[in-house]
Amino acid sequence: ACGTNSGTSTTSAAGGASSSAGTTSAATDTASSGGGSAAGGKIALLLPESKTTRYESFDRPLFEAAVKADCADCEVLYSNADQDAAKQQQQAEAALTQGAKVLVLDAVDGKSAQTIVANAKSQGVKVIAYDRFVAGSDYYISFDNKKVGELQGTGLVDALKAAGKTSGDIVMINGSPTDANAADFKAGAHSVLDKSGYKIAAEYDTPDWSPDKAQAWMESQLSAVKSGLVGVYAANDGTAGGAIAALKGGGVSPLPPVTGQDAELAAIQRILAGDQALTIYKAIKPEAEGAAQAAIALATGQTPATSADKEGVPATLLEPIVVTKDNIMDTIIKDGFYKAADICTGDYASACTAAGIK
Amino acid sequence: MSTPPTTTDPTMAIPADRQDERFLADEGLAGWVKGSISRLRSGDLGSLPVVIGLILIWGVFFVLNDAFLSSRNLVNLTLQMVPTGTIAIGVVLVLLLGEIDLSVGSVSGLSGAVLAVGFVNHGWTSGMAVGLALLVGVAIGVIYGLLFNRYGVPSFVITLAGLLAVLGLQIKVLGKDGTINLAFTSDIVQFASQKFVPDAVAYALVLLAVGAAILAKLAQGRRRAAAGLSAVPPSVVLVRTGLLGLILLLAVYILGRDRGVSYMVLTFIALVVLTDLLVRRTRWGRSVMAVGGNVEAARRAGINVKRIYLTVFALSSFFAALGGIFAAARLASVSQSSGGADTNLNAIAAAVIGGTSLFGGRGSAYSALLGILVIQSISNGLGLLSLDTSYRFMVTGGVLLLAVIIDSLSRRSRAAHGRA
Amino acid sequence: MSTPPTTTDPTMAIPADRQDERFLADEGLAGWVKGSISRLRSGDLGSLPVVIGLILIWGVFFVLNDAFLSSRNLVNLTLQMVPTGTIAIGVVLVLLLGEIDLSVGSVSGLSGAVLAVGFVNHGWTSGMAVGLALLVGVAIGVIYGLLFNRYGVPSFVITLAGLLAVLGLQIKVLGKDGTINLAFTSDIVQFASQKFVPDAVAYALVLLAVGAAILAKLAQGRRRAAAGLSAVPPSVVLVRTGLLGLILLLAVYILGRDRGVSYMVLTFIALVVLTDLLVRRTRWGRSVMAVGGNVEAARRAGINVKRIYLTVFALSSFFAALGGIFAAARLASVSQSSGGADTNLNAIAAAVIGGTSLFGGRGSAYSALLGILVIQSISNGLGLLSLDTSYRFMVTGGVLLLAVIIDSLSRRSRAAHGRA
Amino acid sequence: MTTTSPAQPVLSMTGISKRFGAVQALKDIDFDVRPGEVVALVGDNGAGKSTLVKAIAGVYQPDEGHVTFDGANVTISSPAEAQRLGIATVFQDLALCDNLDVVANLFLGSEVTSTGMLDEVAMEKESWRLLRELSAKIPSVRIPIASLSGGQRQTVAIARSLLGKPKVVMLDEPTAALGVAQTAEVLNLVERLRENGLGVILISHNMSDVMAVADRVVVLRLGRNNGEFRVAETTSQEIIAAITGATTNAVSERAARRDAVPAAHLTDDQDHATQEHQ
Amino acid sequence: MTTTSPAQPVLSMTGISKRFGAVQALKDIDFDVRPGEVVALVGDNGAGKSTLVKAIAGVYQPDEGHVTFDGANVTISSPAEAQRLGIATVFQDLALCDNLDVVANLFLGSEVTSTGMLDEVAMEKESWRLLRELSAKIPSVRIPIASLSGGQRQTVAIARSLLGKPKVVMLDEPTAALGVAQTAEVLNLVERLRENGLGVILISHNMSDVMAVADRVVVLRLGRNNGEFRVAETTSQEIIAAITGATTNAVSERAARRDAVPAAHLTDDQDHATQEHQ
Ligand SMILES: Nc1ncnc2c1ncn2[C@@H]1O[C@H](COP(=O)(O)OP(=O)(O)OP(=O)(O)O)[C@@H](O)[C@H]1O
Ligand SMILES: Nc1ncnc2c1ncn2[C@@H]1O[C@H](COP(=O)(O)OP(=O)(O)OP(=O)(O)O)[C@@H](O)[C@H]1O
Ligand SMILES: [Mg+2]
Ligand SMILES: [Mg+2]
Repeated sequence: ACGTNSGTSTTSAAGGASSSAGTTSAATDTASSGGGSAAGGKIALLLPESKTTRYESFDRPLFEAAVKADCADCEVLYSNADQDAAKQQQQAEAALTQGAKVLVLDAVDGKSAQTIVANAKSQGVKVIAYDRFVAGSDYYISFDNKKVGELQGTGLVDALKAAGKTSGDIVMINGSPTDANAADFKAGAHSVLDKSGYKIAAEYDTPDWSPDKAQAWMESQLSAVKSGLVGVYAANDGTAGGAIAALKGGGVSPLPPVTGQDAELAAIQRILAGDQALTIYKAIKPEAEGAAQAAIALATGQTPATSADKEGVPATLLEPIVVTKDNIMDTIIKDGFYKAADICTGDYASACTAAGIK
Repeated sequence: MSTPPTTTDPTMAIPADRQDERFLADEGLAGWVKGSISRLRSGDLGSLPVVIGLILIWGVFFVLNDAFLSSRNLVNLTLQMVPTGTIAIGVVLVLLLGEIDLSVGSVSGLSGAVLAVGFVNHGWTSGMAVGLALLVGVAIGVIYGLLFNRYGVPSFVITLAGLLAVLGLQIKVLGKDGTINLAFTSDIVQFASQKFVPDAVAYALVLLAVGAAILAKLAQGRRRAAAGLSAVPPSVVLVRTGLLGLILLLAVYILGRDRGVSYMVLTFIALVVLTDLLVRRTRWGRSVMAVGGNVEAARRAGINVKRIYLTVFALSSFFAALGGIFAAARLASVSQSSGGADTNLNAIAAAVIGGTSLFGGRGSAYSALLGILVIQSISNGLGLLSLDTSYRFMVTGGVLLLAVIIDSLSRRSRAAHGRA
Repeated sequence: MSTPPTTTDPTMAIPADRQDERFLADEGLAGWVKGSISRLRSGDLGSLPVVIGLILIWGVFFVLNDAFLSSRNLVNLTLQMVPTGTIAIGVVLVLLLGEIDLSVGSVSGLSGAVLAVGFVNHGWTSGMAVGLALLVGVAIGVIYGLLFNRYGVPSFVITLAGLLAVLGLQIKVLGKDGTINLAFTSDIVQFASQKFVPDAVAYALVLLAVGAAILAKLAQGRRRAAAGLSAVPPSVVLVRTGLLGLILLLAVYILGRDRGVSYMVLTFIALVVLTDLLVRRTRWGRSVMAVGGNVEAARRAGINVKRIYLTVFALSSFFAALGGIFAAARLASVSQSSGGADTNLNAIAAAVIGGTSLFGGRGSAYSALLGILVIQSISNGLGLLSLDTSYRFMVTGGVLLLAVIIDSLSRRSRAAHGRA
Repeated sequence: MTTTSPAQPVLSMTGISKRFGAVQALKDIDFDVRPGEVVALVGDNGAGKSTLVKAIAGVYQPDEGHVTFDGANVTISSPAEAQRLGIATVFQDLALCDNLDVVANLFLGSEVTSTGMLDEVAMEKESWRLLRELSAKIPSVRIPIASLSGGQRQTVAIARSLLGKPKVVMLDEPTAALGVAQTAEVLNLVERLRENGLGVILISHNMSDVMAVADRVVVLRLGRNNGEFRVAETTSQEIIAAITGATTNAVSERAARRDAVPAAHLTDDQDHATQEHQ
Repeated sequence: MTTTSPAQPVLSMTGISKRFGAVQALKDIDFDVRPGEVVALVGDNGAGKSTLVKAIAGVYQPDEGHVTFDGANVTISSPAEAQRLGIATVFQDLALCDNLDVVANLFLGSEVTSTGMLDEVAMEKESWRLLRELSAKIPSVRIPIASLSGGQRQTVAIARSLLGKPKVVMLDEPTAALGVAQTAEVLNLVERLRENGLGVILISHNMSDVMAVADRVVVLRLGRNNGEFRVAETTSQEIIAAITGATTNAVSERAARRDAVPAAHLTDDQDHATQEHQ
C-alpha cells in the first residue's frame, strides 16, 4: 500500500494516438439507466486503492463536498480499485453503464488506463486524469510530481549537510516493484542522490510497499553496512516507519535522517519526535476542489480553467511541499489537513510544544 | 458358469438396472416431474443451490441499483468474468486431482508479459505471440509436473516457489518498460472486447447446440434400450433440454439488446463445455477423477499416474496462460502487476464456490463458470453502489458466505439423506 | 478367558512390546547409534532433512555475505520470524484438522488495529488493549467454528469470506488515521524489540529445560520398565537430550554476543513447545489428530467433533491475533496494510514447509518454527545481497523449492521403505 | 449357554425405515435384543444389516420407526449418544484413524489421563493385554494403523469394544478378516459377553459361527425382515433359504454338483462345503 | 478338478524378503504357481500374505529375491507392469475409488471407448452381466462405490478381475465380506479359472473353502515359509497346526471345550465348529 500515488506523469504518449481508435460498436448502446436527465448528472470518481488513508479520508469527502457545493443535482458515483487495473476498468464500465457524464480517474496504472479513456470517449464521456496522468484524457490535475523524488532526494541531502555529514553510505528503500509509479520516485531520487557525493550502498524495492518488509530489510542492512550509514531514503511514510523501527530496534543512535512521502499523521508525529527527517505533503484540498470544478464544467459542456498543458492535455499543476519539523505549522496545520489536537496526542504533546505547535 | 445363477430371475422385460426392487425409480415425464419435486424437497438439488444463490444476489443488486440487470451491464459482466474464469478452468482440473496450483496468477501475468513484449516490442504476429505465451505456460506446468513426479514435493510448495520465480520472470521480461500497451486496433484487443457474435449467428448456435444435444440424448436412449437398460423417455429429454435451450435463448436475447455475446465469451463457454466433456467422457478424464479419488487405487488399476499429474499441471498452466492473454487483451495492456492482486485467490475461490472439492475427485468444469459468475456478480454489483472500501469488503465477504451457505445447506440435507 | 491363550508364550522376561520376533529393535547406546545410522541410510530422517536444508541455506548465504551469520543478523532473524511464526502455529492446528484458515493475515491486521486504537487513541493500558485484541481474534475464530459446524461450508470459503470482512473491519477500525504509531517507550514495543533475556538467565533456562527433560524421560523409562514394556536406556536419553542441550547452549552463546534472546522470541518458543505438548499429550490434542485423520472414525469414537472444530478455529484466530500484536509491537505502528501482503501465504507456507500436511492428521507444532526459519532465512539472506527484484523473486522460489526437495527426497525414500 | 433369557429387551426397534436417495435400504424393520442374549443378524450382501447397525449406533438417523432402550423411548442422534446409553459397536468398515498408532486408536475417545496428560504407559500396557487376549499378532503398537494387515486392524477394532462397560455390544462381521485362532477367540469373547448379561448383536455370513454362538437368528432380505429363528430349533439350511429367498440356490447347486463329482480327496472336505454353503 | 499340473511354473519367486521400518514382514520366501493350479496361501493375521501378494502385483518392491514369470527373470516395478505381464489381482483392501460409480470402478484402467469417447452403454451392460454372474445384489451401478455395502464392494473388486485375459489371478481374501450365495459363486469362479488353465493364488482364512478348491496349500508364519501341503494328502488340522505353530491352540481348545458341553441343539453345529476352527 503506497501512499505514493502522487501523480506520475512521465509515461510516454505512445499509446495516445490509439485512444481514438475505440470502435463505435458501443455507440449502439441502448442502456436505459438514465444518464443525466438533471442539469448536472452523474460524475464518477474512480480512486485506485484503499490501503492508504488519503483516498477515503480526504480525496473522496473533499471532492464530494466540492461537487455538492457547486452543483446541487450532481451525483457522485464512487469506486475504489484496490490497486487492480482490471478492477478499475470494470468500475469504469460500471460508471458508464450508470450514465456518468464525466469520469474523474485516479489511475491504478496511468499507462494501461488509456483503455478506460478510449472506452469513455467512444461513448462521448469526458475523462479527467486526477493525480496521475493518463494520455488522451480531457483534463489533468495533479501536483508537479516530477519533483517528488527529487524533493525527497534534495531533502535528504540537505538534512545530511545540516548534520555535518559530507560523505558516507545511503540506503534506498523504494516502492513496490510491481507499481509503475514507484519507478518514477526512484528515478527522481536517483537523479539527485547519484551526484550528491554520498554512496548508495544498497537499494531495495519493497514488495507491496510493505512496512514489515522494509523493516526486515533495513535490519539486514544494519548487519551488512557495518559502518558509515548516514542516511535512509524511504519512498513513503509506511516504509519510513519500517526503517525507523529497524534502526531503533538495532540500537542505532542518533538516528540518521529518513525521508518519506504522503504526510501521514504517524509520519508527522515521527517528524516531531525527531525520528523522521521529512515527508512530502501534497495539499489534497485544492486538488480535489479543482477536479470537482473541472468535472462540473465538463459535465455541463463548459471548458474548465487551465493553467498548464501536459502533452496536449489542459492541466492544472500544483506544487508538492517538503515538510520538516520547522514548517509543520505553516503547511499542514494551516491548511487544516490535520488539527494540532490530532497530532499532539499523549507522547507527542511535549514535542509539539517544543516545535511551537498548538 | 455362463447362465446367470440367480434362481429368482426377474422378468426379462424389466431393464437390467431396474430389477432391484429396492431401487425406486420414477418412469416417464410425470415420473420425472414427480421425482424432481421429491428430490427438491429432500434437498438433492445438484447445482441448483448455487444458481439460487446467484439469482438472489442478482435480485438484491437489481433492487439496489436497477442498472445492474441492464443489458449493457450484463454484457460487461460476461466480459469481466472471462480472464479469471479461464484460469479457474485449469484450477478445477488441479483440484480434481486433489492438488493445488498457487501460481496461476503469476503464470497469467508472465504469459501476458511474453505476449506484450513479443507482439509490441518485437512486432511478432498475434498468432506467434499468443503461441509463445501459451507455450511458456505449458512449459511451466510441465516443470511442475516433473518436479512433482520426481520428488513428491507437495504441489502447494512447488507452485508457491513457482509463484515467486514466475513473478520474477514476469518483471524481468517486462524489463524497464513496466507497462506495455497493446494497440486498440490490434486483432488481439479487438477479439477481446470489440468483436461480438452477430445476433442471428448466436441464435443459430444455441438452436444448433440444443438440437445436437437432444439428438445425442435420444440416440443414447435408443442404444440403452437396445442394451436392455433403462432409458430416459424422449419426452423428458425434450422437456429438459428444451428448457435449457429456452434459458440460453433468453440470455442471447437480453445480451443482444446491448452489444451481444463477445467472441471471447463464446470461446470461454466453449472451453468450459470442452473441458467438461474431456473430464466426463474420455479415458483421460476418468483417470483424473480416479487419481483424485484414490491415487493408490488408480495406480493399482494400472493407470499411469505420473502422466496424469504431468498433463493436468500442464493444462492448468495452459489455462492460466490463456487467461493471462485474455486479461491482457481486455485491458489492452500488461504491467508488472498483471496477474497479481487477487487473481490467484479469485481463480481458486471460483472453482471452490462452484462446487469443486479441495480434496480431489469431486467437481466439474462448470464450477469454474458458476463460481466466477458469483464472484464477478458480487464485485460488479458492489461497484455500482459507491460504497466505502471498508463496507465493500465486509459486504463482499458476507454475500460470498451467504451464496455458499445456501449451497452447503442443500449439500447438508443431501448428506443427511445419504447422498453425499 | 483370563489367561492368554497363545500356546507359544514367549519368555516373560522380554518386554511386552519386544516379543514379536519380526520386530527388529536395537538395544542400548551402541544399538541406538547403530539404529540411527541405519535409519539415516534408509532415509528415515525425521525432521533432519529440513534442518539439513536450513544448514545448506545458511552456508550458502554465509559464503555470499559473511554478515549473514553475524550475531547481530542472527538476533535480527530471531526477531523477524516471531510474528508470522506465531501465526503459523495456529495454521498448523487448522491444517492438522485438514482444514484451512485463509484469514489469519487479516485477523492479525485487525488485532493490531484494535490494539493500536485502544492503546493509543483511547489510552487503555497495554494489558487491556492486548486483551481486547486477542478477544476479537478468538471471537472471529468462534464465528468460523459455528458457521463450519452449522452449515458445513468448506473452511476455505468461510475464511475467504472472513478474510474480506475482517479486512473491511480493520480499515473501519483504523478509521481516518490510517497509520497509528505505538510509542517506542511503551511496554508493548519494548517487549518486542528492546527487552532481552540476560545471558545468565538464558543459560539457566536452557540447563533447566534440558535437566527437566532428562528427568522426565528417565522417570518415564522407569514406569515403562515397571509396566513390563521396553524403555529407552538412560545412556541414550542422556546422550540425545544432552546433544540437544549443547545445541541450545551454543545458540544462546552466539545470540548473546549481540543483544541476546528477546523476551518476544522466548515467548514464541514457549508457545511452540506448549502447543506441541497440547497436541501430543492431551486428550484434546489426540482428538484433533483423530479428527484430522478420519473425522468419521473420530465421530464414531464418541469424540465431540464440533467442539474440536470450534476450539481449533478459535485457537487459530487467537494465534493470528497474537501474531498481529507481535507484528504491531515490532514495527511500532499499525496501518491498513498490516497483515496484508504475504502474511497469509507465508504463515501457511511455513506450516507446510515445516512438514505439516495440508490433508490433516500429520504434522507438529515444531513445523511452524522450522518452516518460518527457512522462509525468514531466505528472505533475510537475500536482503543482504542487494539483488534486482526480478532475481530476488526467482532465487527465493528456487531456494524454497530446494529446501523442500531435500526434505521430500528423504520422505520419498522413507515411503519406499514402507515408513510413510 | 444358549438358554433363552425371558427378560425384557434391552434394545427394541419397531418399524425402522431408511432410504438413501433412490435406494430403500431398510423398510419396516422390527428388531430386539435381550440382556444375556446373542442375536445373529444375517442376510445377503446389501440386505441392510450394516445400515441397521449404524442406525442403532447413532451414525444414521432412521427416516421412520421407534427405538426403546432399557424400556425408555430414545432417539439416538449421534454415536456419542449411543455410547452414553451403553451401546458399543465394532463397525464393518472398522472406522479407525489411519494416522494414529494402535494405542491411540484403541483408546480413542476414552483416553487414560493422569494430571491432565495422557498416560501413555498405562495405555500401552493395557493395549498389549487386550491384544494378547484376542491372540493378536501385532509386532508393535507404536506404528500407525495404516501399516497393519487387514486382520490386525480388525483385531484392534474389536479390542476397542472391550473397553468401557456397555450394555449392548454390536459386532458387524467381526471375524471376516481374522485368522482361525483369532476367530475362535472372538467367539469365546461373545460367549463371555453373554455370560456377563450383555445383549450381543452379531452379524456374520458364516453359518457355523452363527449356529455356534447365537441364541436367535434374525434374517434380513432386501431391506425387510425375512424370518426369525431360534437356533435351538432350526438348521443352517433353513436360514440360508430365508437369506437367499429360495430353497434352491447357488449354494445348494454347488453342493449338489460337488456330490456328483466323486474324487478321492473330497471325502474329507466335501461335507464342509455342503454344510457350510447351503 | 484337483489333478496336479506337471507344467513349468508360470510364476516363481525365490528368497523374497521385505522389511518395513523395524518390522521384517517377509523373510526368504519361496513360492510358485503353475498354470491350471490353485495355490492357497494361508497364515495367521500379519503373517505376510498380503505383503507377498502386493510384491507380486508390483505394489511393493521386495528388498531381496528373484522373480521369474513365464520362465523369464522379471522385475515387477509397478502395478501396470504386473498387468502387462498378465497378473490380475483382487486386493484385500479392494483399492476402489470411492468417488466413482460401480461401472467406472469396474472398468478403471481398461475403459471401453468408441471414437475416443467412453462407451458408457456398453460398459454398463457388461457390468450388469458380470455382477449377475457373481450373484451380486447391487441396486444401481450408477451410485458411487462409497455408498455400497462391504460385500457389494468386494463383489465389484472381484468382478474387475474377470475383465481382460490374465495368466495369473490373485485373490486376497475374496470372500471375507461375501454372503453365502456370493461365496459359492466365487468358488465356482476359481474352479472355472483353473479349468481355463490360469494360475490362481487364493488367500483365505476359511479352511473349508481352501480344502474345497485348492490343489496346494502354502503356509506362511511370521513372515517365513512354514510348510507346503498337497490338499489331496492333508487335513485341515495339519494346516491349522502349521499356521498357528502348535498342535494345541485356541481353535482346538475351543473345540474340545465345546465337545465337553453337551447341549441338545449342538448336535447340528458342533461339528461345523470343530471342523472349521481346528
Ligand atoms: N450411504 C449410503 N448411500 C447410499 N446407499 C447406501 C448407503 N449405505 C448403504 N446403502 C445401500 O443400502 C443397502 C444396504 O447396505 P448395508 O451396508 O446395510 O448392507 P449389508 O447388509 O451390511 O451388506 P454386507 O453383507 O455386504 O455388509 C445397499 O444396497 C447399499 O448400497
Ligand atoms: N506399509 C507397511 N508399513 C509397515 N508395516 C507393514 C506395512 N504393510 C504391512 N506391514 C506389516 O507387515 C506384516 C504383514 O502384513 P500383511 O498385510 O502381509 O499380513 P497378512 O498376512 O495379509 O495378514 P491378514 O491375514 O491379517 O490380512 C504385518 O505385521 C504388518 O504390520
Ligand atoms: Mg455390512
Ligand atoms: Mg492380508
